[in-house]
Amino acid sequence: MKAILKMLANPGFDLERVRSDFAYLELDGPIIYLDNAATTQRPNQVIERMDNFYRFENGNPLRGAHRLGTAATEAMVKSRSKVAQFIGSKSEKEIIFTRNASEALNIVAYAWGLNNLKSGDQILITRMEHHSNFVNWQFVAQKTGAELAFIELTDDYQLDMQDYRNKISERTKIVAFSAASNVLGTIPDAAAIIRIAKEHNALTVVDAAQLAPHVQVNVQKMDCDFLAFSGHKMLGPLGIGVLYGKSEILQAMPPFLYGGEMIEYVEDHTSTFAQLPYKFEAGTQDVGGMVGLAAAIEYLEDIGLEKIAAYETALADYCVAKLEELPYIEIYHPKQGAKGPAIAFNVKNAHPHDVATILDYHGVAIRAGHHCTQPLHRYLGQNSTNRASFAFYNTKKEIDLFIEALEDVKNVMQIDI
Amino acid sequence: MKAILKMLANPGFDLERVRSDFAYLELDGPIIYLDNAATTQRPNQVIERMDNFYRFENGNPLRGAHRLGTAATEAMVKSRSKVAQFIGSKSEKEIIFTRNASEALNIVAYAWGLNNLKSGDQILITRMEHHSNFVNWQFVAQKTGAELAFIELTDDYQLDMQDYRNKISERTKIVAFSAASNVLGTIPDAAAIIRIAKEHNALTVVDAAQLAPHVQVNVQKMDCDFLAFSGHKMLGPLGIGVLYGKSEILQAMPPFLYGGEMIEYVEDHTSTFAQLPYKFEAGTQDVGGMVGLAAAIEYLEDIGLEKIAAYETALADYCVAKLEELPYIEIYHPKQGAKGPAIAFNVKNAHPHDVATILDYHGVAIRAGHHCTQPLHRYLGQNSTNRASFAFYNTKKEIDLFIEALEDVKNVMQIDI
Amino acid sequence: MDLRQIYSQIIMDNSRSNKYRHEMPDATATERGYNPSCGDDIHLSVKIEDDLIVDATFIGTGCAISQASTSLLCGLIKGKTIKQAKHLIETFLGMIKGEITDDEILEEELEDAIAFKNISTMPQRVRCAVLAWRTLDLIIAKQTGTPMTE
Amino acid sequence: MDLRQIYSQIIMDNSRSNKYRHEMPDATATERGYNPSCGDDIHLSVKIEDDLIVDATFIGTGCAISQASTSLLCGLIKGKTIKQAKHLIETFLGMIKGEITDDEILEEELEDAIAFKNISTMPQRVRCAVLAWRTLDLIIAKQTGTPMTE
Ligand SMILES: Cc1ncc(COP(=O)(O)O)c(C=O)c1O
Ligand SMILES: Cc1ncc(COP(=O)(O)O)c(C=O)c1O
Repeated sequence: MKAILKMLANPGFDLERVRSDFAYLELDGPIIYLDNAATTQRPNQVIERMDNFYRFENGNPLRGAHRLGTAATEAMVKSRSKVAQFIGSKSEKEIIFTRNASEALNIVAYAWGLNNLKSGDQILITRMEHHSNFVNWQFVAQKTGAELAFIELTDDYQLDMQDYRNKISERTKIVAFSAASNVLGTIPDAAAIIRIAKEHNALTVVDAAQLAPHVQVNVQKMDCDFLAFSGHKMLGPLGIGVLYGKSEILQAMPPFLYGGEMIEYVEDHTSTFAQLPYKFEAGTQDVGGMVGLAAAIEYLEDIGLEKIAAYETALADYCVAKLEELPYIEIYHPKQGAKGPAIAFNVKNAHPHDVATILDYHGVAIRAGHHCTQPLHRYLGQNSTNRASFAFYNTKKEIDLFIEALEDVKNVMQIDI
Repeated sequence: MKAILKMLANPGFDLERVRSDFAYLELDGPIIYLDNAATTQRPNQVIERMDNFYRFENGNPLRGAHRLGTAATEAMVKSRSKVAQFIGSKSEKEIIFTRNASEALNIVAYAWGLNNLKSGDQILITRMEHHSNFVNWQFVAQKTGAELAFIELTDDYQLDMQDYRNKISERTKIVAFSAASNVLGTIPDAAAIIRIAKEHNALTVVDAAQLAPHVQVNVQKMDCDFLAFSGHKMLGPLGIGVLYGKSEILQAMPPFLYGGEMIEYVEDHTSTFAQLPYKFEAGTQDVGGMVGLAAAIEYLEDIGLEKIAAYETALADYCVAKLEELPYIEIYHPKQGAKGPAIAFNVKNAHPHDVATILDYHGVAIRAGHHCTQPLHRYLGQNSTNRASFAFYNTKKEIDLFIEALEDVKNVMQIDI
Repeated sequence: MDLRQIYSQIIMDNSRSNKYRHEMPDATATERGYNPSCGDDIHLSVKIEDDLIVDATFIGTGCAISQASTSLLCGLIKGKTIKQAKHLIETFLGMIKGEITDDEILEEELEDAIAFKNISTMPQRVRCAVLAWRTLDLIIAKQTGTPMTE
Repeated sequence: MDLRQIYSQIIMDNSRSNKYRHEMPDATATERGYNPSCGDDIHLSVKIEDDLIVDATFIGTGCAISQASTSLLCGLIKGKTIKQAKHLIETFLGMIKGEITDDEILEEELEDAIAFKNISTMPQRVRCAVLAWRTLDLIIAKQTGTPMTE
């Protein structure tokens, strides 16, 4: 605890300056925003970067025969290299901009899954997947006849690596897993999962929606085949996400969406398609979103991802320690291993939505529900849970106020524990 | 010409005030932006509306158990009703937010086309379709074995209604057409096309990407089955588009993208899906884009779409008249019938890209290329063309400067006509 | 607005009451009501003889608001005619939408269910409060063909 | 920058020259070069005997920049060895990228093709200028296995 408190007092970056970049903190009736796993807030720098694009660099990218078109194209190209560098990709060709992580995972399902899987094959996912890395595979399984199987969890809410080894086989063609759970916080050993998949010649799909905002991702070190994440969960705007794919694999895939920019020659009845990454980006793309995401990455890098991860871990550890002191709280969060700053919990005898409403009344924003993980919640034996999730602009004091507000939940809900 | 000049002098709205809302006009080295069919510029009001959302209303929509989540949900709901009202839809359920028109047209191709067409059926599109309403149907034809056929054009660059009547038959299951050509400007008689399609029990898909910015659309009066458009071509931000579909038809379609928010119950191997419109909106949606689009619509409505259409038509008519005076210019634009403010032309003996570069040097932004209509360009016998396209913030003076700059094209390119 | 106006004693008591919370083997109609976003999930059963709702029970899980609302609904409609029940639905939904505000009318018709009046200030909880009422409305619509209340 | 530095007399003359603009029935290699965004489209043919490029011609359509560049390229490489041609590609691309700026070297090696030096100030036209050079690079890569220039 001492180390945690020290880190919370001295995060190694200027917390007050950081907080002054976030406008929501100026709202009347202060908001303690602990719903960062759903979507983060955006610093002024990100908003201003988008504004500047729309005011002075706005044209249709890739089509421009004039200086605004060129400005927009440059904005797109620079944003793409920023993302490529951020996740350690070999080449900008491997970076496909999507609307969000969900769309990225659908591209893999449609353009790879439907074209490469057949009856007898196995798709292996995990019990803790978000619906966006779950329902897409159900669809592929139903369409192709492939079997959908699940890696289960240990009693400590970690991925059961033994169960994984038992289930993977030569039939397994693809292993799709969340690199950080949006509910439990669990961070499984992605490198090990990918290594084992490779031993069985299975491709790997990493859902990094909850990892990329907190831990430095490196796709080459991970050696994954696909990786997906969303800008809005890491200070970027809504409406922009990323699919990384190894270029050999992307190259071999047919396109997904059809339209402008993704073609090469269009004859009446046949077409050929553009080079990567454009092949997968149909129609006019969201350059406003791209520059916003690039600005968000720059903001994170300016502080430093290691510092961010260390501070966020301290916030989460502190919060867990405080919650554990409350006898009426049940926590769903691993005790061992790596974890992200998301903590699911329930107030005994109180429904999560009532808890969230009462906390909201006290200015504390958390989330209640199944967090798009119904299969995981069935496994937990809970219809729904509460979730507090942190970002580096949160403070120890906010956690203390959150814990205090929980006491009022206990009172209002007349809980007698 | 007198009427045109009168309209250009007195558009019926405060042109100077309007122009002061557009930041790009403050750039050093003024830009005469005549590439509005590619993407428009955005007024400050749209940018500020998005800013305000991101600063003070930002949460994850639909999931919110706290006031920011509620604010984001409200922003989404209000934007959707604004769009529904704008296009005269019966219900918000019929409004699906997409990334752009291209994605909207892909949803129809995938979720309706692949599931309803078979060998022997016919898909009827037109010679002037944008690739986004062309290559998607090629894909469906290839996958299903349905035949892809084309309605050709008249010598006046209009849709050949006789050819349409000749080609449509009981085999025709879907008629997909552009309600305004992005190259020729042609505005075909959508109501007539749809009526004839209905006589043959064919569904209709309207690509309104170039119509919605200029002419008041009413889906109920049109009685189309699907309609698509993009926000960025009508003052809205990039990254947001709309698919309208009749609710009975959308209801009967399977989902397209899978993931969060679009589900109802998720079991291990099967799922049920959310109600319209959510069924077609997987993952966290771009509320920033939605509020921007709603603000854009409000901006257009504040001026009045009829006034906008009348003024833009005058701009285009004036420009055509001026171009016709130049012997070295060839114009691809109908003489008769309704037309939008896009004019394709070529400078004889000069390649469009050289023309565009020289005009850019003079601060005039037009577009050069095939404008995502290779089949149309093959029909025109041109590899590529130049295109000038107008919005209501353009002026007569800008057109005059454009025409002057064309004279320098003639000099630089040493054209002797 | 004070939290205790939402989580009032009436609502807290009714949310935990088991009076109407049980299966009904001889139900004439049962419908499921579900809020996908929050997980409120009820099965509402009624026994209708001629035009009379002779019994109403439910099973389910959900927040205090949804459970209390369902429980109060069962108590209110038991012994009422279908027509009276439909009128109650309209009054309840009218209250939630802020269209019916006269406390005297509301109290007279809805009795303790007037406790939900303040929910209209919490848009994210409205769906919890109306879940049972919409479910009953569906049952009535299926039985009688009456269109559902907006 | 003045427009006439881009659309110089050298470029205008070469863009219209038909000297190298014809089919080559006995070509040893032909490749297509295409800029999808603007429609520049050339077929570059070479006749290679031993290590010597004995002839080079093209057919195609496109802007003045792409056509002049292709024409100049044909004139330059005719009579050169493959190795010399590869060196020319590197010099030309180096000039466009602004990495080689010494006018003396450029003039010496590229002769009239130095006229494209200013194109680096017009990013949207760079692809037009380099199209033929990249196409030739592809031909050489296929013939000799030399990796293509970045
Ligand atoms: C007629 C037409 N249809 C469809 C599109 C595609 O729009 P977007 O690129 O926004 O998807 C465009 C614009 O490029 C267009 O002009
Ligand atoms: C683990 C995980 N995967 C995928 C997603 C989907 O992200 P989005 O909704 O931005 O598509 C989320 C967030 O909702 C998530 O937490």
